[in-house]
Amino acid sequence: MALWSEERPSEDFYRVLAPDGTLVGDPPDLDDDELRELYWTMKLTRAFEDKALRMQRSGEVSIISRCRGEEATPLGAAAALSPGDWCFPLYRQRSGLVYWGVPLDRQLANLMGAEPETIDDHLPLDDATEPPVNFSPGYVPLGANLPNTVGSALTDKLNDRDTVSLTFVGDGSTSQGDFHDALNFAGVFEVPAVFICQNNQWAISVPAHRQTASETFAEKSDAYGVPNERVDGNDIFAVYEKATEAVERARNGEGPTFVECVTYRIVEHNTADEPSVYRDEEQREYWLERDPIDRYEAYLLAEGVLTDEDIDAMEDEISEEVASAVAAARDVPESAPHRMFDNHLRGESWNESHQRAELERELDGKNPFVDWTGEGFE
Amino acid sequence: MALWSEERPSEDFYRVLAPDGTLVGDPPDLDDDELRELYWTMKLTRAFEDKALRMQRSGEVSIISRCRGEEATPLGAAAALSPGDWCFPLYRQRSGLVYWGVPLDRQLANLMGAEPETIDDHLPLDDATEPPVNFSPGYVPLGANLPNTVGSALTDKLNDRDTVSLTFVGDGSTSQGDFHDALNFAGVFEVPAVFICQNNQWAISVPAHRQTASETFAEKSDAYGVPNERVDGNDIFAVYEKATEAVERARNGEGPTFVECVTYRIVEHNTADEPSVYRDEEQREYWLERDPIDRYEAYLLAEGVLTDEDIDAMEDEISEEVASAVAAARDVPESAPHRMFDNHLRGESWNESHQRAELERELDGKNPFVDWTGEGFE
Amino acid sequence: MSDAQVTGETTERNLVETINETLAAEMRTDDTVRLLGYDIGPIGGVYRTTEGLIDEFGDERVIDTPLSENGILGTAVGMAMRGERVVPEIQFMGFFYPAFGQFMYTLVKMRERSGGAVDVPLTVRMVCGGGVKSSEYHSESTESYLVHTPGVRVVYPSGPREAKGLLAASIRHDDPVVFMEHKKLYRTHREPVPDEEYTLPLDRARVAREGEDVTVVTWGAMVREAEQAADAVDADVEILDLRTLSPLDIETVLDSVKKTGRCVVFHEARRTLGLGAELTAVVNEYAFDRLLAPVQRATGYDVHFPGNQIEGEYLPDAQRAKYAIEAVMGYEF
Amino acid sequence: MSDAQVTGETTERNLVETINETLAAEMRTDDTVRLLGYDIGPIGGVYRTTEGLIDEFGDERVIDTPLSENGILGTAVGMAMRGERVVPEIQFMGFFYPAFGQFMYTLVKMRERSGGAVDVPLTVRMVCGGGVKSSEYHSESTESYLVHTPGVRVVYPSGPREAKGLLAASIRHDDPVVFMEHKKLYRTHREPVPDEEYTLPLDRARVAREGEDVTVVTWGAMVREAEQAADAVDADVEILDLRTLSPLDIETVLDSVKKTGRCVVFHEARRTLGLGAELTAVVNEYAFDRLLAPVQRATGYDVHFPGNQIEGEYLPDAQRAKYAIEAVMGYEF
Ligand SMILES: Cc1ncc(C[n+]2csc(CCOP(=O)(O)OP(=O)(O)O)c2C)c(N)n1
Ligand SMILES: Cc1ncc(C[n+]2csc(CCOP(=O)(O)OP(=O)(O)O)c2C)c(N)n1
Ligand SMILES: [Mg+2]
Ligand SMILES: [Mg+2]
Repeated sequence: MALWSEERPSEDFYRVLAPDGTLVGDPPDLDDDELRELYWTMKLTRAFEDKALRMQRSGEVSIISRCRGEEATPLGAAAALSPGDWCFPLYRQRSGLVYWGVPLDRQLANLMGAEPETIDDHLPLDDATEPPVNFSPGYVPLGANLPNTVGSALTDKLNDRDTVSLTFVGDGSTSQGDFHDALNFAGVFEVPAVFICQNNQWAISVPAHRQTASETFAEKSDAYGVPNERVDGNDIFAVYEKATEAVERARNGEGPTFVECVTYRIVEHNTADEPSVYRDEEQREYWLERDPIDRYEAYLLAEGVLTDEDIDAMEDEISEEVASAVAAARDVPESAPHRMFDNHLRGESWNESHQRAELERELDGKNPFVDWTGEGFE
Repeated sequence: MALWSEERPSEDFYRVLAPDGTLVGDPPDLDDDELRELYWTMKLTRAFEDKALRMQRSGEVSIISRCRGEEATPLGAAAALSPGDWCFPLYRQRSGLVYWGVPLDRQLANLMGAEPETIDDHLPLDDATEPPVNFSPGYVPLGANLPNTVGSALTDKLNDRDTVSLTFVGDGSTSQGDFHDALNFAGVFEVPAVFICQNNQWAISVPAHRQTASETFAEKSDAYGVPNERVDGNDIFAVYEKATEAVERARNGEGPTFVECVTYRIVEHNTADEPSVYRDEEQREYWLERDPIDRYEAYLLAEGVLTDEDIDAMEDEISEEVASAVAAARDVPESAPHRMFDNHLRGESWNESHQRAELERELDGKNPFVDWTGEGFE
Repeated sequence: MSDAQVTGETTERNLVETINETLAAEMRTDDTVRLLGYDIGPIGGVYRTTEGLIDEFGDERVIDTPLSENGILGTAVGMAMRGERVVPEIQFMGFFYPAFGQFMYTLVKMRERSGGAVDVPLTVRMVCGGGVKSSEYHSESTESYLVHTPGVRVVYPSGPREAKGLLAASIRHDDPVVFMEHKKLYRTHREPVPDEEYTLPLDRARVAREGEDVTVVTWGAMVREAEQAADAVDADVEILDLRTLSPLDIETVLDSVKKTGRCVVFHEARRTLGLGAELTAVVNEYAFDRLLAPVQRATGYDVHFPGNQIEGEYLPDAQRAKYAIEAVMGYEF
Repeated sequence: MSDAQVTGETTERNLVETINETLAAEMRTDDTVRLLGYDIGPIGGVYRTTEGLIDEFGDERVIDTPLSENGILGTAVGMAMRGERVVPEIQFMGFFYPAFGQFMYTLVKMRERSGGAVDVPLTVRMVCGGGVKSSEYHSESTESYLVHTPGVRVVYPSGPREAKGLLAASIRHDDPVVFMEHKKLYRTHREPVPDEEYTLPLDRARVAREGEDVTVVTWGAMVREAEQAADAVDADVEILDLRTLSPLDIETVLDSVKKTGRCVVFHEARRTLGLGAELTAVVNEYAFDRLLAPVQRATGYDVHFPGNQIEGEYLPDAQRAKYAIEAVMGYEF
């Protein structure tokens, strides 16, 4: 059976924390609480996604893509933002969402296939739960988020606001035309945007060396006059630092930055995928040794920011937090069928109200095709 | 009234023939006949397009985009090809078509709005008139030619043929997603393709510095691992030489090349355009001094390859050739309306034959809407 | 104005002038209105619809972009998500297709997939239609691709007077709108346009002419052709100018057809899955027993838009409308 | 085979196996058949339709590409222009839209604008359809965008047996074809598929069941739902499996409706400008005086494909078809 060969990307990139947790550069200026929060966020994200995976296996969740082993990239990037900024995530950036408090129960209800209106009804956001950073809905069509992010950033620039817009792109998605449009517009209009390339080296079954003949993803942004950085994406400090610099540049009116974060998709693309079919799973070993949580934990333990007891306590808290999110999400009732009509156009057109009535009749066991005059059903 | 500022591109590019016609590098290895043919082609192209412009003014041609002042770029590029190669032109590469003998009368009939089937009927290609290089139909939707060229080149590669596919892209059209797709696929599959960027610095009214923040267009191909060159696009020798190198690389299995040719659109975008509305037409002076024909003529005269008498004689011949093309194109009858149905799908569907019959009835002054049974009109 | 109720002064205007002045007026009253597109700045649009606007509003309100339709729509959606009332321009409908990704994924879908949390209050101006001896790509009428798509209003004025009220309403509306401008209408026709500002509803057809015998449903440049046909035919024709193609004003269509018992749909687009198909289906479904004849479709043919020598034979006109009207008038069971 | 005439051995097959084996068979007999797409090589397709093909034919025949639908179609068209019978895959119809530029400008138009000089003999495999609890983008049926477009055949098998003959015919045909594969059919249904090779016509509907009272026009995954409805309803139902959506086999549709006098169109796509609109219009135009009831459309609703909790209520099924059949059977003037 054919397997893809892998080409290991150059590790000639910005790194602060070596895979064994020792410092090879200057750590960012974060206090112990902040350091612990980053750790907590990665652990919580992993626990949450593992739970969602199990719920998928048991049929409660239809599909999930985990960011396991990649948690440092979206987290370090999102943590560089400030309240009021904008973030445009895809589906593999959960640690970033978790950091800013996008409620886990709402996330899980979404994974369970609930309509957004149903989630809003049963798990409404309020002043306490509304995340301080603005998150767009997650994007599934690859690349579509990128030009929207540019538009968001351009809006702030034109209105003389110092808000920053940050978004993500997978290695595979750099091949989309939207990537080209977004980077090009960003360069021309010098918008306050930050693009994080989460290069996990696989797009489902297609390896990065089949996506592009360029040596790195980072250098792609040269083509648009957009400066770039390339960092160890499994090193929370490296990601955080370069993302922070990029965010600051944007906030200071110095335009966009593109940051390639080199990581690895150590797990399945999503729960419908089985990677051993197309790649040599022994490669995982190499990357498991570079796990972002492990190395960070080693560092925090060595520095005395955390103790083993702290970790045990955290794990208990995390279990509880996940369990309560699961309980809350399970409490969300199945979405009502008529939700499918919601939030298309304002007002109710003839067509919409007629089709709503048809659906209602059908659900009532009545024939929906007997309005012969267009005047409605009696 | 707002006018665009212009940013003159760096002239730090490959040049052989200075604007005054003196050599600043090594001329290509071409004999006198070949040198004269290049000259002839540029002159003929210019005369032909000027005639078409006049025919547009008098209503015979609906619209034309001239390559005046840019003739050296498509010509130098196309001349680098060999019989059997493939060329995918747009609408501003006429000198390349003229070089390979794409018949002027057919080109003009096309500008006069004739359907391709009508042209084939009345000015058929035969063994004598079929150009030795394969030309695709000209592309109007910007960028669409680029991925098709990659597919063409990939086909040759997969079939172990040493055919080369060459295409063009305007400065403006590099902003299309198709550009990204094509360069990316070309790099990944290392196809035998040559991309000529005809950077005439304007896309209708939009200047090149509004298309991209990269310093040059050439460097864009780095993002795809595709090597590039940047040349004086008004210097027939420079274009020819770098295009020839690129074609040879492709033919030798060394993959694609991207060549930026820096030129200037000294005239209107097309006959519906008036550039003085949006740009300072005094800039033209600078570029008129860099005209590709003038400098080449100066060189040929100085080298004794041409005399003034030769030029006079050529101009007479050119007038005649244009006149006879005009006459032949005018002899092509108006296209028959039913041509609009030709060459969609093979066979004739119910719908197509019914609509053909409707049109025929309408043209006969009969009501086309009285077939109430679908069994046809009696 | 709810249709013919605007009073006061009027000025003769063509469509280009009307679009230009309406854009200017909206930009004066609302700072979040920004125009985005290529060739809209110093050149003032290839049809001069944005002429002078960059002088008045500057290049942060009238923004020339790189040459990418998808980039324009994608950026515009991002701006709209942040509350700007962006008015992106698609220079020709035939060049809209590279932007179909952004159109489908964000423009028409953002509000629905965000459960109503994120609005996209933009208005895409799209130049369409044939009959001016342009090239095939510059002449298309492919509104079906838009109308089959939920989540976007499709507005199509038949002349300057309608355009003024519909464009103002579109820009002020919080739903995304595609606003179609038929290039043949740009300069060929002048009519009195009320000077005062007004909006028109974005979901109501206009009864352009009342009649008892047959309903002609049409829009855009075909409305005036329908009027000529109505003048020339021996029948009392009711003409509906749809104005908004999505959502359809089915009520007005059904009311009219139930009254007349006969219907012709008359449009420039290709026939197969042109909007005539939907209108025929709706009439069939809800007014079947009132129909005295089959609905007929006088349309373009199912071909790629032809070269300019024969576009006249492709395009529907008053004569083709007249044939269809005569056909349904002459039909006997 | 012209329909039911293939004899000889058969083997039970599902749709995935049939597609896989038919691709392999065509690749064995014609070296110019190459597959292009992402996730078609070592992984063998996300639905395993290309499983094993890279092992047999190598990576110059089964070509994994960068992740761009527009790049795939654009490259495939260039290959087809040079005579290769390329079979590009679009992993999900909901991700086809970024490729709409290449689709419109080159795939469907190259032959026409070259006056017949340049052919594009490719077959785009497009995975479509809902009902497997996937996400909204993975469940769309938007064939209307294809069918409104001239210059391309749209083929849509209802099961393995049809798929084998239609796919072979599509690949061998010199017109560009979009070949739609409904993912719900991939594994849910097995049926005997003839072992010998055969092709089916690319412009003829199949009479899936004969009946006298009412014609149900349908295709794809809805054919089997229609059969269940026919079994459950108190009427003699004729079922037409369209098989090719463009060009439409209007003759077969009209013959059937003229015989039965009643018609239901039954499809998964949204209603407005779904193919039901066109079929209703055609029946109205050419069989009006034979109709005993209005044509009814049992379809999806005019919304974006909903989340998977409620897709079951969106999607038409045997019950919805049955209602429509009962409605037209019960109609009285
Ligand atoms: C336009 C589009 N095409 C195809 C898909 C199907 N798809 C979903 S994820 C994926 C791979 C994405 O790879 P990459 O960009 O590297 O992101 P990753 O999943 O590795 O984070 C594909 C092909 C899609 N969602 N959108
Ligand atoms: C997809 C697409 N969008 C828009 C147009 C309209 N258009 C025709 S030429 C042109 C400018 C092209 O500029 P450039 O690529 O620099 O080529 P040039 O005309 O300067 O040779 C535009 C916008 C088109 N033909 N295709
Ligand atoms: Mg990836
Ligand atoms: Mg240009």
